[in-house]
Parts: sequence; structure tokens; C-alpha cells
Amino acid sequence: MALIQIRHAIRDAIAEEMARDERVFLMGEEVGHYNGAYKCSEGLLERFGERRVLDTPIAETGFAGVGIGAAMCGLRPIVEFMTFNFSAVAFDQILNNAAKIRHMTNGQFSVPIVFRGPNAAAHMLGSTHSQAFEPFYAHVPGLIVIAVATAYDAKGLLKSAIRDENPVVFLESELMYSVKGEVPEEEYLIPIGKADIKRPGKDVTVITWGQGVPVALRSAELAAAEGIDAEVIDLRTLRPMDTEAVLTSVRKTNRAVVLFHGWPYGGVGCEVIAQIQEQAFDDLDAPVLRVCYEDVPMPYAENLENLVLPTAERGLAAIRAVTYRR
Amino acid sequence: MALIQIRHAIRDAIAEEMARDERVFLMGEEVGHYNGAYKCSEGLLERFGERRVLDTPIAETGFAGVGIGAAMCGLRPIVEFMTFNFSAVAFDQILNNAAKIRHMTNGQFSVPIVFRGPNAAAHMLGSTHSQAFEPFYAHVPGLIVIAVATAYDAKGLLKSAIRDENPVVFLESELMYSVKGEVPEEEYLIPIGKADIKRPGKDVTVITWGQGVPVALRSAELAAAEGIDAEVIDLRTLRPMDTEAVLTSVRKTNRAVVLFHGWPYGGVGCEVIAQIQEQAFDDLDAPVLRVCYEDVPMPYAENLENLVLPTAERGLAAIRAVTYRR
Amino acid sequence: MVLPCAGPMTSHASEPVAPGDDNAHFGSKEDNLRWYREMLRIRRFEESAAQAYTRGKISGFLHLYIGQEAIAVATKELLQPHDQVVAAYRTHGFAIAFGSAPGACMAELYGKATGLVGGIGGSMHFFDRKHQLWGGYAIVGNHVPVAAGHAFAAKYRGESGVTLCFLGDGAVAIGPTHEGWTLAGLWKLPIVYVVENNLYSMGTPLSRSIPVEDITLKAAGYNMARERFQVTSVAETKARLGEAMRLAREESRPVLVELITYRFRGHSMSDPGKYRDKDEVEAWRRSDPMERTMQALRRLHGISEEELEAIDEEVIAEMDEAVRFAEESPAPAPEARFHNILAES
Amino acid sequence: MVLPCAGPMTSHASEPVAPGDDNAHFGSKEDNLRWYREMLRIRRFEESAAQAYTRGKISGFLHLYIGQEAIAVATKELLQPHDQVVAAYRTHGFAIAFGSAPGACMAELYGKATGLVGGIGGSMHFFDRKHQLWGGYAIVGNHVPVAAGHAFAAKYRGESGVTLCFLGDGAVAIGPTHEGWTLAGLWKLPIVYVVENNLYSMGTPLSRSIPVEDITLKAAGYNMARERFQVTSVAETKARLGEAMRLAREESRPVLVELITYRFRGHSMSDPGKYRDKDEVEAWRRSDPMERTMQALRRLHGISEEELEAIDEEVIAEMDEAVRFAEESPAPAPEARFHNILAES
Ligand SMILES: Cc1ncc(C[n+]2csc(CCOP(=O)(O)OP(=O)(O)O)c2C)c(N)n1
Ligand SMILES: Cc1ncc(C[n+]2csc(CCOP(=O)(O)OP(=O)(O)O)c2C)c(N)n1
Ligand SMILES: [Mg+2]
Ligand SMILES: [Mg+2]
Repeated sequence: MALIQIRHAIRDAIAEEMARDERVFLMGEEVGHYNGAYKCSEGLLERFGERRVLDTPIAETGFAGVGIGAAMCGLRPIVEFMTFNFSAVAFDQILNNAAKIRHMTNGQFSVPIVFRGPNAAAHMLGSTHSQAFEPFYAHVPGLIVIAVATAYDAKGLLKSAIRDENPVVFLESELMYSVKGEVPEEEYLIPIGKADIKRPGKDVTVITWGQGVPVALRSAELAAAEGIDAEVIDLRTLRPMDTEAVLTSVRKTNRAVVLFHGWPYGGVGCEVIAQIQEQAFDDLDAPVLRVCYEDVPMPYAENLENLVLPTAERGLAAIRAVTYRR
Repeated sequence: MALIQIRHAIRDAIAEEMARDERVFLMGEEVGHYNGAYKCSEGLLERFGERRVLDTPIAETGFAGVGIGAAMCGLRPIVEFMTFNFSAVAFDQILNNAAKIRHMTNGQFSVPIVFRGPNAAAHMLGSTHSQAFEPFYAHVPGLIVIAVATAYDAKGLLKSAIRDENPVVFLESELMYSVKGEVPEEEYLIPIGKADIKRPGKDVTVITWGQGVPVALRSAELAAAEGIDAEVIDLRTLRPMDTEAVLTSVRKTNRAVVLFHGWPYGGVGCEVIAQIQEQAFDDLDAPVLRVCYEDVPMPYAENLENLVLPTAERGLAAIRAVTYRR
Repeated sequence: MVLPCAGPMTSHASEPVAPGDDNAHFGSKEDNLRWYREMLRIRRFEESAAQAYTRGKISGFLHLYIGQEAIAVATKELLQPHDQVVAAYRTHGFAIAFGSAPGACMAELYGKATGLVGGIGGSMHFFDRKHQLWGGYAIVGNHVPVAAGHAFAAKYRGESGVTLCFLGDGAVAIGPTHEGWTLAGLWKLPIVYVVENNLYSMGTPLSRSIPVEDITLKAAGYNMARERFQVTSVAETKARLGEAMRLAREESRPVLVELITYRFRGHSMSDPGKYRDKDEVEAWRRSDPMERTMQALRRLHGISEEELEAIDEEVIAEMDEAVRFAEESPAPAPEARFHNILAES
Repeated sequence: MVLPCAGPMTSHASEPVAPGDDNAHFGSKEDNLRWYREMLRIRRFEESAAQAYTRGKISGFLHLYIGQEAIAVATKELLQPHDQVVAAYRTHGFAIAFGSAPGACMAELYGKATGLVGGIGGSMHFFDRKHQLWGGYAIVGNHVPVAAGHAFAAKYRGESGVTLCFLGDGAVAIGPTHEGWTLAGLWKLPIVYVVENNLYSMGTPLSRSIPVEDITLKAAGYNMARERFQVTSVAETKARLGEAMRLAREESRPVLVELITYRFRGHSMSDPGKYRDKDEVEAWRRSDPMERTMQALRRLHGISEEELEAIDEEVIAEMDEAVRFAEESPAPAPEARFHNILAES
């Protein structure tokens, strides 16, 4: 196993799939000559050339649309949003074209495309640059939505996403690009739609994904120090959700906390809660709690940002609450 | 009291506010010479002239942005989206400008604007034209989101929305524009943020809004015929949500169903569920169930559309389930 | 020094060309007979659809192509096997011209299982891949970058196909159109963007939707070649659009074509069209390409009233049959609503 | 016949103008002294910010205005009381030139309560309403229609104010820009759109972001007047931009101005700028308007090295004081994160 940064796991996934399949190409702002704003495509232009690694103008709707049109012709575009905040200007392309073309054409066309890039807050980027987009995309039938938190998952799931016939929204994390993790030398794929138990436990289930994962794991450590054994489930695929994995855990622990980077209202966190209370109502010994952003646009100032973000301590407080400690 | 159509309640609200306040103006596609695609602005151009009733090109981002810029200068724009489906191309303006400018400028500017138009499915318009947008907007701090279901509410809430200092997303319903309701002759306002009990009851709480309201009321009638007394709560304001009204009812009935027009995953329905289970956990005798669209893009064919939509019968089935009848 | 803009705005009131008896605009007898029949097929299809709508058989939005038929007919004859056509929601005419079965088209409007897209899409979402009609897009302008993507794919693969992307005059103001044109120009994509300028977007005349009357004034800003004319005949449309396609194909560069045309019906079935007066519509009727082709058949080629009648009867029979097919077709199976949402991997 | 587009694409490699000793480009001694000092204030502010960033005092994205100062300085002198300036995220220079306290600007970068927007916005979201800087927008192009809205409001109210909207060359490709320009042209709004073409959007040269080299070729398509020149001095910039503003103000019409300029630093602090070679940067340094103004002060007005030194020392002291102010200012109160999300009614 090699220990590599998540950004390199992503780059390697792209490189392997491009080498394997001539139809795969990468486009986005600064992905080529600049090697990616966050260096997730380092060396790819040099290796694959301008035909397959395309720098785009700042025209997210335009290049998302070009990607969709190319995918309809059988190519397999990987479209990088420099950050998912900028996907807001391409929202209609994803909502009304990527997600609906297979349906709308009664299966005459498919749209095998991956939209990827960093999601949610980084560090002191202010309100327009700190948003979590999974609530907007996971809501939409016709899309697959993935969020990754380790190098291993990033590589294995991105390769699956590129090979998938469906449009995939693939959420990464600027804060975590430098985090290292073990990745096998040999090729592997991770199936879409499967959650992963990142830490087994028996007292309480913490459901999380993306940037929430390391926070949840730290919360679990803090809880362990107090004798509470938390199970941490990383959803990995947000749509379709691996509800079975969540329910299996909750039926065992009878308590759950959802911890994630993003605003509270609606979204993936609430979907998890709705599923648990609907399908494991009699197993629940406490309400499911959310630990996430406060319900405010992200402020720039460091002290304020830290107050808004979910922390291991806030995770611990929720774990204590649902286990009725203190 | 006069019996008028919802479209006329909307028109009257606009006309009264325009007459009252020179800063109020209306813009959107076909709102002027055409009198509105759904005739919600009939006669307004004639009465107020081209300066204050503006036909726009098909450029939702452009005219939403112009509205936002004008609101920052102290005008009070009413921006009509011909349907909210077309707000997807203006998503960034609403998410990153309307919702954040007050915050981002530390209060130097406010954005008193109303974005209004029909929302959710009408009849056989296909997947791109049948979407419910409240999950996308209610998620976002900085916005107020309202959905109306009666002429009385439409007029009273639209007037409040126009006078409010904040950006308001005001969701109407193409299916319901012709529905008549009683509206007082004298002026009145309905406060933003207050739910309304559309039918009192004691056995089960049905939470709903917008196009869901008449469906929920019919479900309640069907339930009444079986001896189940359902309370129907119309949220009216989706953000900020009147959680107290919901909890008060659920604490009485101990059972709840959320019935709405829209996809299931996340969104307002799940927020209601998350709030109830979090704050009234011990009062709940059954899981809260959702009755809404099936999780598919809307098909055009009438028989399929009817299967996808929430119906009074599906509402009844959920009411039965949470009251453990059959 | 501030320069005045190159093309100052002139009066917006487009007047129909009165083409007189310019025989050069017409083709051979065979051409004109074929074109006439094809235009008539579209028109009769649309009229049948309108009737079915009035009888409550069709629902939703129904946008008719009556008046613009010559464009679809000319386009059909220019298509090579690897070309594709992408359009908005006023697409029945393309389907009929390109060879989609009228029965399947009508069944789509009826929301039947035998429809072009299984009754899932309706009037606004026509797709017939094998007949080169690649949509069928109902959000104004959002197909413009998608079409650039098709052209991109052809270039990526080194194929010779050209994409033809049709949009309305109303779609020129919207951002996705601009972005699609920008990428097409930047990457020198083999695509022809055809603005069907029928002078109105719903009830809004061009003078209230963009700041210039000549849409092709925009071409320079995208490094596109340009072409602009009023559609008065299939012959001329075919020749000039064909030249644009040649340029796109041979030089791999985008071309912007503005076709001035007119729709005789309202925007959709629910539009009474009060924003245009009778005189205006009448003036345009006099340059209706289908009508003019019929006159040419009479005057230039000596086709008799009876022969014209016979053509019409055949076409009407074809469309009656399409209606019967649609009526008798089954609704989609209930499970169909769960199909084609995701591909099964 | 397909016409070639009016302005065919020429070479994209913009070369800096070598302005020689054209004295006409300079102002009086007083002007040049004032302009020099103002440009220097901006530059020293930016350098202080860069240092603070390197010391870890400032975080997030920090986009410096070094090289483009003459534009902000010229703009300041053209503003009338009801005018407003809307810009993107490279706005420190405007704030400093317009009269915002450098301390408040620096404190904003530090995320302090005393910052221009209370530490809530940071570098990318500068707003100083009373000094006519109305943003500070960090999503490329989304301020373009908003700025049109300000111009709309002025026209609606019959006020004489003009809106100046600055955008980068990188913002020309995006849809919201197109829609804002379309509405400005259609409604004849009193607005000047100024593209600060510094040849790059991040690492992307103009040749890879739009299909034409001369951005003002687009003006015709929006019925905008146009102007284009390289910024080599405050004097010329002020004269030509002033003329554009006059046109917007007096004739209530939009004007598109392209200013060719250069940023000497990377796109943001995290950009090493590897996409440009030293020679290119050096060539542009020779036509740096600030440097040239200094030369003019020396050569035309006989200002001594000592006098120049003294100015610099004053300016440095001002910026040191700004840094001290920022350092010593308190962080925002914890409750501040709940403020200004909704107005209390
Ligand atoms: C983004 C968006 N906004 C609004 C609409 C509603 N709408 C549908 S068609 C239309 C008019 C389009 O006119 P034009 O492009 O000229 O095409 P034509 O109908 O004349 O063929 C409008 C406003 C839409 N479908 N999409
Ligand atoms: C819609 C959107 N896409 C991408 C970005 C990321 N981004 C920020 S600045 C920038 C480059 C802009 O260049 P330009 O407009 O030329 O301005 P300059 O930096 O040269 O002043 C990019 C790509 C963004 N902020 N918004
Ligand atoms: Mg039109
Ligand atoms: Mg630039």
C-alpha cells in the first residue's frame, strides 16, 4: 500500500481511467496548464495532451453543457468545478439536462459524466465560497451523488463514477486534499451505493460523510474516553443512500447522530433522520440529533467560522445527549 | 367578503402595494403587454405604465440580478418567474446575491425583493416543467420562503412579502390560480412566519403547504368518514418555519403525516420530520410519514403523472398507518 | 474617443419580404412537389394536433410549427449521416420532416406508450435519435451548450458530422446561449447555430428582448461566420443553410445563421395571440413559403387543382391515420414511471 | 453567401505599449504628485497585505491590485456624488483610492470587528457604501446584472447617477455578464462596463477564454458604445473613461470600455504565476503607470529623489498604521455571526 494524498488519489484515478478508455477526458478551469487549482490534475496535460485535458473559460453552464452533450455522444467527460460553489451558475444544466436526459429521451441517450470538485467550507473563504452542495443535488432523481473522505475511497469511487453510465456529482474537500491515506498498488474499484463503517461501535451511531468524517471520528475518540463506544458510518454515496447500513447500525445502537458539513435545514442530514425514524422507530431510544453548520451564511472571521463549523466537541455533546449522559 | 380567484388575489396585492408605494415595481416575462402568462398581472401595465410594469427578455439571471441591484438602491422589485422551473438558471443570483448581500455587506445594504411565480407540477408538463423548488430555497439562510394555497393567504402574505426588508421566495400554484376564496374588502396583512390550522382535529396532524393543502384537506375528509379526526396545518411560511405550531399540534395528536408536492429526498418535508422527532420525541406514537411525489422525474403521460403525484387516497393511507388503522 | 457601436439599432419592425415572382427562388418540378408535400405534411400534422388538443386529447403545452415548415424541410435535405439536429420545444416539424412516424409523434402528444419517447416527454421533449433529431429541450437556451458538446464529440473523434442547433429569437438573451456560442467559437467547433427569428418570443417582439435588430451582429464577438435572410422558399433556405453547413464541416468553425420567419398560430395553444394585429399576420401569410411553393407549382409547373387536392388528401389521410394510431395506442405501463431514471449498471 | 465575421481573430499575444516620452499622457505637477501618491498608497497597502498573509495574519484568498492602480485612481476622480462602483474580488485598490480607511480595509483582511464589513466578508467581499464602493463580488460575473440594477434604479427615479461596473477579462465568457449587458443595452441604462483586461484569468490567457482578442467587438451585439486602450497613465485613463461616463450620464446609454492592463503578482497569494515568463512580466513593468508617473515627476517636474522618498515614507507610515490598527482590533463578537442574516422587521 502506498501512502498518498487525496489529491493524488484523485489524479491517479483520472489518469488510470484515461489510460484505460480513450473516451474519458477532463475539462474545467485551470485543469491543464495550471495543473488544477488544487493540483488534482497535476501532470495530466503533459501526459494526455490538450485534446483530452481541456482548460475552459469561466463558463460553468457552457462547459457543463458541453460535457453533457459529449456524454450523450458516448464520450465520458470528467468536468471539474474549481469549487462546487461555482456549480450554482450551472445548476440548470445539472438539474434539467444531466439528471433528466435519459428519462426525457426514454432511454435513447445516457449521460455518463462526472462533475467533481471541492465542496463545503475550506478556511476563511467567506459566505459565497463555503457552501455544501449535496442538499441541492441529492434531492434530484436521475443523479448519483458521492462524497469522499479518504484517499482509498476517493480513488476507488472516482474510478467507479467514471465508468458509470449515469451522471455523478462527486464531492471532494479542499480541506482534505493533503490528507494522506493508504491506497493499494493494484487496481481496485469501490461500488457506488455502499456506506462504510469507519469505526465500529455499539453505543451510538454517528452517520457522516465528506468533511464530516474526520470530525465524527474525533468525536468518537472523545466519546470513547468517556466510555461511550460510537460507530461511525461514512455514507460515501449520498444518493442512492445505503439506508440498510444505517438501519442495521441504529437497530444495534438505538441512538444516532448525524454529523456533516452543511446547513441544517432539509438536505441529506434530514433524509437520514427521516429514514431512521420511519424505518427504525421502535428501535430508537432517543431523537436523532444533527451536528452541522449553524444556520447562517459562513462568516469570514476565523473565530466566527470556528463557531459555525461542526466540531468534535459539538459532536461529543450530541453523542452525550442521545446516550443521556449529562 | 368577495369571492375571488387566487390569481386575482395576487394581482390585487401587487396593485395595492404599487399604489401605496412608488418604489414597488413588477418585472418578468410577459407580465406587461401579455398580462402575465397566467394572468396574475392583468391590467397592471395599463394602470401603472411601462416604467413600473416591465416585460423582460428570457434572461432570468439578468432580470433577477437587476431586481437585486435595484432593491439594494431602495426600490422594491417584484420579480415574476413564469414558473419556478426557470429560476434554476438564476439559482446563483438567489443563492449568492439575494440571500447573502445583507450579510456580506454587514448590513450596509438590504435586498427587499420578492421572487414569485407558480411552483411544482401543473398538468402534463413533463419533467422539466413540474418541479417543486422549495427544497432548494428553504435550505438557504438569508431567504424567506412562502407557499400559499388560498386567495386569502395569497393576498395577505404577498402584501407582507412586498413590504418586508428581506428577499422572499413566494411560491404559487398554476393548478390553483383559478381556485376561488373569500377575501376581505378592506386591507389586511398576514404575518410572515405563522402557520395556519386549515382544519382542526385531534387524532393526527397533517402538515402541508402549497399545492399539498387541498390534497391534505381531502385526505382529512376521507379520514373523517372513517372516524379519524385529522388536523391540517398549512405551514404557509416554509422558512422560517413555524415549528411551534407543528409541535403544539403533534403534542396533542401524537401522530403526524407530511403531505406535499415535491420529491421525497431531503427538503422541507424532512425538515418537518427532523424537527418533530427532535423536539417531540416522547410525544410521538408512530413514525412520521411522508406523502409526496414518487422519487422520479415527472412523466408526461397522464396516467403516469397521476401515479407519481400525492393523492388524497395516499394521504389517507398514511393517516391510517400512523393511527394504526389497518 | 468613444466609438459608436458598429451596428446602431434601427427600426425593429421587420416587414415581410414580398418576393414577387422571383423564379430563381424555386426548384425543379420534382423538388417543388416534394417540398410542398413535406411542408404540407408538417402543417396537417400540426392542425391535427391542434384539433386533438381542442378535443382534450392532448394536454400540457403544445407549440405549433405552422409557418416555419420550410426550415425543417430544407434542413432534412442537407443532413448527412453523422449530422444531428438539436432544437428547442417547437420541434414537431423537424420530426415529421426527418422521417419520424407521424403516428409515433402524435402518440407522444397523447402521452401513449407508442410515442416517440414512450409518452414520457410530450410535445416539448421530442427526441428521435435514429432520425437525427436530438431534442427537444424545453428550458430556453439550455440546449445551446449541449449542442456544442455534440460538435465537440465529433471533433474529438475526428468525425465529419456537423451539429445544427436551432433556437428561437427569444433564446438569444439568455446566458447559456452566450456560453455555448463562446465555447463553439473558442474551440472552433463544427456547428451551425440557427436562430429561427419568428419575431416574437411568446408575446414579446424582438424589440423588447434584445438591443439589436440584426442578431448576426453578435457573430463577430464569438468569431463565428454569419448569414441572415428571410425564409421565403425551401430552395433558397437549402442553398444558404447548406453553405453554412459546408463551412462548419470543412473548416470546422461555427456559423451563426439568422432565419427570419413567422409563426401563424399563437405561441402555444393557450395563446390567443392578441399582441399581433390581423394585418400583420395577413402580410406574412402572403409570403408563406408553403403557399408560395403551391403557387409556383401552379404557375411554373402547371400542376392542376386536382393534383394539389390529391396530394392534400393523401397527406390528410396519413395524419388521420396518425391520430387513429395515437388514439388506439395504450397508455404507458404503470412501471414505466420507474424506468430510465438511472441506467442499471 | 456566408459573410466572414466582422472582426476576425488576430494574434492573441498582447504586447505592452512602449509609451516613450509622450508628455501628453501626463498631467500637471499637482496632478502627477497626487496620482503618484494615490497609486503608491494602493501598492503599499497591497504589499503590506501580502506580508501579513505570509506571516499568517490573513487567510482565505487574497487578490492584489498591484499594476492596475492607475485605474482605481482615475476612477475616483471621475465619480460624482450619485455614482457608484461595482466590482469583483480584486477591489482593495478601489477602496483605498475612494477614501476607505486603510485601517478598516486591513482589518477586514484580518477578519476583525473594525473591518470594512465587520470581518464578515474578507478580501473578496469589500463593500463601503458611503465611499461609493458597492462591492466586492466573488462569483465571477454575477455582479454584472446587479450593477445594471443600480443603473436601472437611477433611471427609474430620474436621478443622474452613473454606475461603473468593473469586471475581469475572465468574466466575459460567463452568462450573467451577457444577460446584464443585454438588459443594459435593451433598457438604455446609464452604466459603463469596464473590462479590466489584465490578459489572464488565473492562469488562463485571453486566447483560451474567449474567441476574440478585442473584447469590444462584442459591443455591437448589445448596442453599447465602445472604447479600448492600454492603461499607461492616470491622465489618459481619466480622460477616456470620463468620456464614457459622460456618454452614459448624458445620453443614458451603456458603454463598454476595455482597459488593457497587467497584474504584476499572481492571481492570488497562492499562485506562483508559472504561466508567465519573466521577460513578459519585465516588459510590462516598463510601462507600469505608477513607475512612469514617477519618472515624469522626476523628468518633467523636477521632483527630487528626496521628495519621492518622503512621499513613500509617509505612505509606508500610513500603511504601517493600518496594519497596527488591524492587529490591535478585536475579533468580531461571537453574536456577530447571527447578525444581518435577515432584517428584523
Ligand atoms: C429559461 C426559460 N424561461 C422561460 C421559459 C418559458 N418560455 C417557453 S417558450 C418561451 C418563448 C421563447 O420564444 P422563442 O425563443 O422566440 O421561440 P419561439 O417560441 O418563437 O419558437 C418562453 C418565455 C422557458 N421555457 N425557459
Ligand atoms: C463562477 C465562478 N467560477 C470560477 C470562479 C473562480 N475564480 C475566481 S477568480 C477567477 C479568475 C477571474 O479572472 P478575471 O475575470 O480575468 O479577473 P482577474 O483575476 O484577472 O482580476 C476564477 C476562475 C469564480 N469565483 N466564480
Ligand atoms: Mg420566437
Ligand atoms: Mg484577468
